[in-house]
Amino acid sequence: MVNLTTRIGNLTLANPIMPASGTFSEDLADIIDLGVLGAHVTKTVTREKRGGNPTPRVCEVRGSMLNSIGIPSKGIDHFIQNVIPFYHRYDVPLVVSISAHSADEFARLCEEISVPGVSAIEVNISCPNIEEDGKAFAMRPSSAHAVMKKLRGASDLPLWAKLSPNTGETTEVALATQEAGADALVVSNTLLSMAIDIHTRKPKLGNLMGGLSGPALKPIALRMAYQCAKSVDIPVIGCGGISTIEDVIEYLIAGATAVQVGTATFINPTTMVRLIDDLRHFLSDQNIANVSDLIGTVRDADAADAVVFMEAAP
Amino acid sequence: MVNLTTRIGNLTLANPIMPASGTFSEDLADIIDLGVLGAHVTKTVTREKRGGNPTPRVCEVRGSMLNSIGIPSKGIDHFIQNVIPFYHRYDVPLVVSISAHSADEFARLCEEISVPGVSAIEVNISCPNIEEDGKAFAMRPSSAHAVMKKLRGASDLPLWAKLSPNTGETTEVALATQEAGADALVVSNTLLSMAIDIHTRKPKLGNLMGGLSGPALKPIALRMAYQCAKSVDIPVIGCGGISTIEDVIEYLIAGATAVQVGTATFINPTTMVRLIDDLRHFLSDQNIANVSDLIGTVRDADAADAVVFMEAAP
Amino acid sequence: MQVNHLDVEAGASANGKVFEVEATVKSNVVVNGEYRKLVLAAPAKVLNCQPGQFFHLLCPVSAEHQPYLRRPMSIYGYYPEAGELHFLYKVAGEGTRAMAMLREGDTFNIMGPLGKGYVIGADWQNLLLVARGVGLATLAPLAQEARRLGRNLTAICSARSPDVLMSAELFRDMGAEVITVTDSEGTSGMDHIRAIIADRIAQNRVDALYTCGSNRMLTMLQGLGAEHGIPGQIALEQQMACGVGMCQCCVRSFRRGGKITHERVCREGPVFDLQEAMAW
Amino acid sequence: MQVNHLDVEAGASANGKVFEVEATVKSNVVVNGEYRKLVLAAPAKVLNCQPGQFFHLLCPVSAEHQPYLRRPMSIYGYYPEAGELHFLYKVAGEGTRAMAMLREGDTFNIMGPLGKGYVIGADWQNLLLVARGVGLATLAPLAQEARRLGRNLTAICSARSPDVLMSAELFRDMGAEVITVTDSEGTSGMDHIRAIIADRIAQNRVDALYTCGSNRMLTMLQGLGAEHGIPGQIALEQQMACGVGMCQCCVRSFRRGGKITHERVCREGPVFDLQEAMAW
Ligand SMILES: Cc1cc2nc3c(=O)[nH]c(=O)nc-3n(C[C@H](O)[C@H](O)[C@H](O)COP(=O)(O)OP(=O)(O)OC[C@H]3O[C@@H](n4cnc5c(N)ncnc54)[C@H](O)[C@@H]3O)c2cc1C
Ligand SMILES: Cc1cc2nc3c(=O)[nH]c(=O)nc-3n(C[C@H](O)[C@H](O)[C@H](O)COP(=O)(O)OP(=O)(O)OC[C@H]3O[C@@H](n4cnc5c(N)ncnc54)[C@H](O)[C@@H]3O)c2cc1C
Ligand SMILES: Cc1cc2nc3c(=O)[nH]c(=O)nc-3n(C[C@H](O)[C@H](O)[C@H](O)COP(=O)(O)O)c2cc1C
Ligand SMILES: Cc1cc2nc3c(=O)[nH]c(=O)nc-3n(C[C@H](O)[C@H](O)[C@H](O)COP(=O)(O)O)c2cc1C
Ligand code: FES
Ligand code: FES
Repeated sequence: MVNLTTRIGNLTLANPIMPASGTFSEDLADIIDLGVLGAHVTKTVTREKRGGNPTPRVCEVRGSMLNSIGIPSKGIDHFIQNVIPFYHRYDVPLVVSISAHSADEFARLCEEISVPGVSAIEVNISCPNIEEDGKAFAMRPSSAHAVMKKLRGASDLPLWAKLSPNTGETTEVALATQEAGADALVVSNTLLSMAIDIHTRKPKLGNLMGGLSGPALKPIALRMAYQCAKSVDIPVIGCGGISTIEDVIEYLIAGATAVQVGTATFINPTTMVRLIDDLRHFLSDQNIANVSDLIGTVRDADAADAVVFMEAAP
Repeated sequence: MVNLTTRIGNLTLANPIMPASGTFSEDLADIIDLGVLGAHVTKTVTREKRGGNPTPRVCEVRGSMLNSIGIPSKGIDHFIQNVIPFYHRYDVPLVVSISAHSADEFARLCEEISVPGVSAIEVNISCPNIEEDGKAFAMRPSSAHAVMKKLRGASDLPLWAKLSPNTGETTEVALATQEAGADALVVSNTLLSMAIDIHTRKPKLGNLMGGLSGPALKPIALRMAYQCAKSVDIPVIGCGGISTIEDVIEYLIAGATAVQVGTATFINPTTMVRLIDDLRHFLSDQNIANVSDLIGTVRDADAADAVVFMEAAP
Repeated sequence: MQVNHLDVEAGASANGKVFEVEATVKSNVVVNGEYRKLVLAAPAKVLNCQPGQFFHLLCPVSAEHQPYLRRPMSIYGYYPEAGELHFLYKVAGEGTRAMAMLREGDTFNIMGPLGKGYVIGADWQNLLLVARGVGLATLAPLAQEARRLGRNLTAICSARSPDVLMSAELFRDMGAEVITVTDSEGTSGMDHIRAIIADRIAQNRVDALYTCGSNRMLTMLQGLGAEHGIPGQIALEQQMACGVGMCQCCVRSFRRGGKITHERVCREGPVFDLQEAMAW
Repeated sequence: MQVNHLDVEAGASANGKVFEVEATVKSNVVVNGEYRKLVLAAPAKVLNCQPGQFFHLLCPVSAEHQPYLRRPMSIYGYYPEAGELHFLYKVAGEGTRAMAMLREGDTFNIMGPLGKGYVIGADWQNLLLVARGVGLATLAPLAQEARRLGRNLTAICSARSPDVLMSAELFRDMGAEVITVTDSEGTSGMDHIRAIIADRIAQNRVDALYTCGSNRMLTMLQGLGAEHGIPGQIALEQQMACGVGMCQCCVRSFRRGGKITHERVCREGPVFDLQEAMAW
C-alpha cells in the first residue's frame, strides 16, 4: 500500500534503507535476508592488498564506538572474483565503495571496478591524499573536486561521494563534488576521535585515533545532511547514528533521499530489516503514501517561537 | 597530602577543575561553595547589549544536548559593575570570556575588560567574523591569528583562546593562536549539530542548528586536546563531555593542564565539587603526589599490539 | 549516563538555599486517569518551600528510557513535618515516562526548591485562583498557604469533564470556595469564567488573581485585572537546562516599563506579574 | 541505547544459521567466588551448537552500567532437550558487571551461535585438554562432545589454588581423567605441565591437544605438538564489534604456508590450528 521506493539519480531502490560501508558483508546473510535491503554497499576496497591498522581496532565510548580498522583489503582481483559474484543472487543494486591514496590510482580502480553487477560506485574520499599534504580528499573543496573529476572520467556508473565530518567546509565540499560530477552524496563518514585507558594510559585504539560512529554522531551528521540537501541538487544519502525509525524519519525530513545504517547493525544485526518494517508502519499510520512525501519537509522557516507547546494546561 | 595545584602560564590554580563558559554563573553559589573551584569562568560577554537567539534554545539528543543560546549580554558596563564585584569575595582566579564580531571591537572589549579582579581573558573565537565571510574566527588559522594578534596588543592579562571543533584544521589553528600570543588554549567549544522533531517536522532549536555538548562530545574534544597538547607549548585546558573523574584523568593524561566542566553541571550541579574530591582520592589511591605527574603521560608510542589483555586465562 | 552521586556536602559556605539530594519514593500512583502523583520522602532542608516554586528532577535512566536533561516540576505539596514532597504530573514524553516507572523504595535525584513563588500581599484578604489540568499542581500549595494565613480563597477549577475535577475536592479540603467549570458542560469558556470573576469583583470579593493557565486565560485575566486595578500573578513554563539561572535557555519576554525584557523562567520566575507576562 | 526488539523474523531466505533472540534468565549465580554462571532458557534454533563456538551478548543498560557493544562469550553448555544455554563468566568491566545484574525472569538479547568450534578428528581416540580459569567455559562442551563420541579425555585443570578447581569436578562428571595443577602447590608451571603431557605422549596416549590457554601455554603446546607430530587446536580471544565477520576488528596474525595471514577471530575462529596461532 505505502510506496517505499526512492530514487538516487537513475537508480530506483525498493526502499531507502541500506548498509553503510564497512559495517556489512556477505556474512550478514547468516542472520537476515539480504534481498530485502534497498541496496548493498560493500566495505571500501583498494586496488592493492592492504593489511589495515594495528589492533585494538575498536573501542567503545559512552553510548557509541570508535574504530580504526583502516582499509584491510584483499585487492581488486579478489573482490571482482569473489565478492561481486556473491551478490548476483540478489535483485538489489550493488554499490561498491572504493578508495586510494592518489587521484590517479583512484581513477584506475574506479575504471577497473566498473564491471557488470555493479550498480554504483561509492567514493570514500576520507582517506589521506598522499600526493598533497596527507589531508583526506574530503577535507577541502579543491582536492575533493580534483579527485571526483578524475573519477568522473573513469566510469559511466553513478558515483556517490562520501563526505567527511572532519572538514569545516561541508557545503563547499558538497558543492565541489556535485560540480565535478558526483551523482549523489553520502553524508557522512566517521568523526576523528580518541579514547585513553586511564589505567594503562594507552590510547584505546592501536592507531591512537579513530572514527566516532553510532548515536553520538547523529546530531552532527544530520546537520551535515541538512546543509548538503539545502545546497546541492543531487540526492543526499544520510548516514550517521541511525538505529531507530525515528532516526530514519529525521534524516528523511532533513532532506535525505535514503539512509545508510552502520554501527546499529553491530548492536542488533536485524536492525535494517526492522527499520524497513517500521518505516512501512510509520507511513501507513500517518497516512503518507510515498516515502518521497517525507523527504525534505523540514519546516525550517517555522523553527523559532515554539513557545506554545510549553503550556501545562492542555 | 596530594598536590592538586596546576599552572596555566603565570596563574596557579588550586586545582584543575573549573566551569566552562556559559554553564556557570553567580547563581550556582546557591548550591555549591564557589570558593573551592580552580577558577571561575564567566559566560561570554559582548560590548553591546544583545538579545540572544530565539527559543527553544536547548534540546536533548541521545545522552547529550544541543544549545543555541547565542550570546545574550547585558553589555560590558553591566558586567563590570555587577558581575566582577560579585567574584571579589572569592580567592579564586576570575576568567572572563569575551566575544565580538570584528577584530577591532574584540580588541576594544578586551582592553576595557582588563580591570582589577580579572585574572585572565578567555577569547571565544567561535563567533562569526562578520568582516570576512561570516565564518567563525576559530575556523581558520589566518583569522584566528589576526584576531589574537589584535587582542594581544590590547591587554597584558593572560589570554586563553577557546578553539572550535567545527574546523578541519585544529592543530593549524592552535599553532596560529600560540604564535599570535595566546597564553593557553581551551579545547573546545560545542560542535554544530541539529535535531528535528519528527512529529511537528520543526527543528528542535529556534535557531535551526546549535552546538553539541555533553558526553557525545568527549571523544572528539579529547582528540583535539591531545592534538593541541602535542603541537603547542602553551598549556591546554580540556573541555567537552566531562562528567566523571575518569573523564578528568583521561584529559590530563592526554596532555591537558586543567579541565572545564560544562553540561555536567546542569545534570548534577555539584559535579565540580565532587570531581575535586574524586581527583584527590584518585591520586592518593594511586600514590601520585601531584596532579602534574599525570599531565601528558599518555603512552602513545605503545598503543598498538595491546593483544595481551585479551587473554581469558588470568 | 548521569552521575548518581549521593548528597555531596557541597562546600560549607554555599548559600544553602538549593540542594541536590537523593529522595526516596514512597508512592507513585495514577490519580484520575490522566495524572500521576509521586510522593517522596525528602530531607528537611529541601522542604522549606514557597507555593509556586519547583524542583528539577533527574528522571531515571533505563534500557527503555534515557532522558538526559533534568525535568522541571512544580511542587504539588511540601510537608516538612511528614518529611514529604509531592508532585502531580502528566506523562508527556521520555522524562515523564521514566518517572512513571519509579517504584516504592527507589531513590530519585531531585534539586530544589527553585525559583520565585507566588506572593500573597499583606492586605489581600480575598484571593481568587483559576486552575486547569496539571496547573493544579502549581496552585495547590497556594491554597494551603492561604489557609495558613487565614485568607479567603475562591478556586475556579476548569476541566474537560466533571469526573476529572479532582482539583475541586482538593481545594475544598483546603477551605476554599470552589467553582467548577467543564468543557463537557460548556461552562469553561473564557467569557463564562470572566463573567463569574467580574461578578465577584463587583462585590469587592477579589483582592488578587492567581493562575498558571493558558494563553487565553492569561489574556482574559490581564484584561480583568487591568480594568479593575486588581494585582495578579501567573506561573509560566519554558524549556529548561540548568534550572538555576546559569544557561539562559528558559527566557521569555515580558512587558515592563514600556519595554520588552527577557527574564529567566527558572530564576526570575516561574511566577511573574500577571500584567507583565506576554501572551505567546 | 540499544534497540530492544523482539525476535524479528529476519527475512525468510536468510541462511538461518545465526539468530538474534531474546532469551530468558533462569538463574545467574556466583560459582566459586570468582565466576558467575548464567543459565538461559533459549529457543531450540540457537541450540544447535558446536563446542568452542560463542554467542555475542547484549549486556543490559541501566543507570549504572551502559555497555554499548555486544560482548563475546563462549558457550559453557548447550542443552537442546532442556532448552538451556549456559555461560560461565568472570566480571571484568562494564559489560560483565551489567550481566551480573541479570535476575531470574529478565530477558537477555543474545546472538549466535557464532564462529568455528573445536573439531574432533574421526581417528582421534585420546584427547587431551589444558584449561585454566574461565577457559574452562570454552572447553567444557568439548568434554561433553568427547563423551558423546566415546573418546577418552584427559583434562589438565590449572588454577590458582585447589579450592577454585571447580573444573576438575565438572570434567570428572563428564568421564574425563582429571589432573589438577595449582599455583599454590607450585604444580602449575609450564615445565611441570609439559612433563605430564610428554609422559602421556610417550605412552601413546595423546592423539590431539586442545586449549584456550595463555601465551605461555600456547608456546609450550606448540613445542610439544611439533616435536611429536600431534595436532592441536586453540581458542583465541580478540576484541569484537560485530561478532559475525563484517567489521574486521577482531583480526589476529597466523602463520600459514610460510606467510603471516590475518584471520578474523569471530569468523575463521575462535578455534584455530595450534601450530598456526602466534604468540602475542
Ligand atoms: C516551572 C515548571 C513547572 C512545571 N510543573 C509541572 C507539573 O507540576 N506537572 C507536570 O505534569 N508538568 C509540569 N511542567 C511541565 C513539565 O516540565 C514537562 O511536562 C516535562 O518536562 C516533559 O518532559 P518529557 O520528557 O516527559 O517530555 P518531552 O516532550 O520528551 O520533553 C522534551 C524536552 O522538552 C522539555 N519540555 C517539554 N514540555 C515542557 C513544558 N511544558 N515545560 C517545560 N519544558 C518542557 C522537557 O523538559 C525536555 O527537556 C512544568 C514545567 C515548568 C517549566
Ligand atoms: C570468543 C570469546 C569467548 C570468550 N568467552 C568468555 C567466557 O566464556 N567467559 C568469560 O568470562 N570471558 C570470555 N571472553 C572474554 C569476554 O568477552 C570479556 O571478558 C568481556 O568482553 C569483557 O567485557 P567487559 O565489558 O566486562 O570488560 P571491559 O574491559 O570493560 O571491556 C571493554 C571492551 O573490551 C572488550 N574485551 C575486554 N576483554 C576482552 C577479552 N578478553 N576478549 C575479547 N574482548 C574483550 C569488551 O568486549 C569490550 O568491548 C571471551 C572472549 C572471546 C573473544
Ligand atoms: C567498523 C567500521 C568500519 C568502517 N569502514 C568504512 C569503510 O571501509 N569505508 C567507509 O566509507 N566508511 C566506513 N565506515 C563508516 C561507516 O560507513 C559510516 O559512515 C559511519 O559508521 C557512520 O554511520 P553509523 O553511525 O551508522 O555507524 C566504517 C565504520 C565502522 C564502524
Ligand atoms: C548552554 C550552554 C551555553 C554555552 N555558552 C557558551 C559561551 O557563552 N561561550 C563559550 O565560549 N562557550 C559556551 N558554551 C560551551 C561550553 O563552554 C563548553 O565549551 C561546551 O559545552 C563543551 O563542554 P561540556 O561538554 O562539558 O558542556 C556553552 C555551552 C552550553 C551547553
Ligand atoms: S534553565 Fe538555565 S537559566 Fe533557566
Ligand atoms: S568482530 Fe567484526 S569481524 Fe570479527
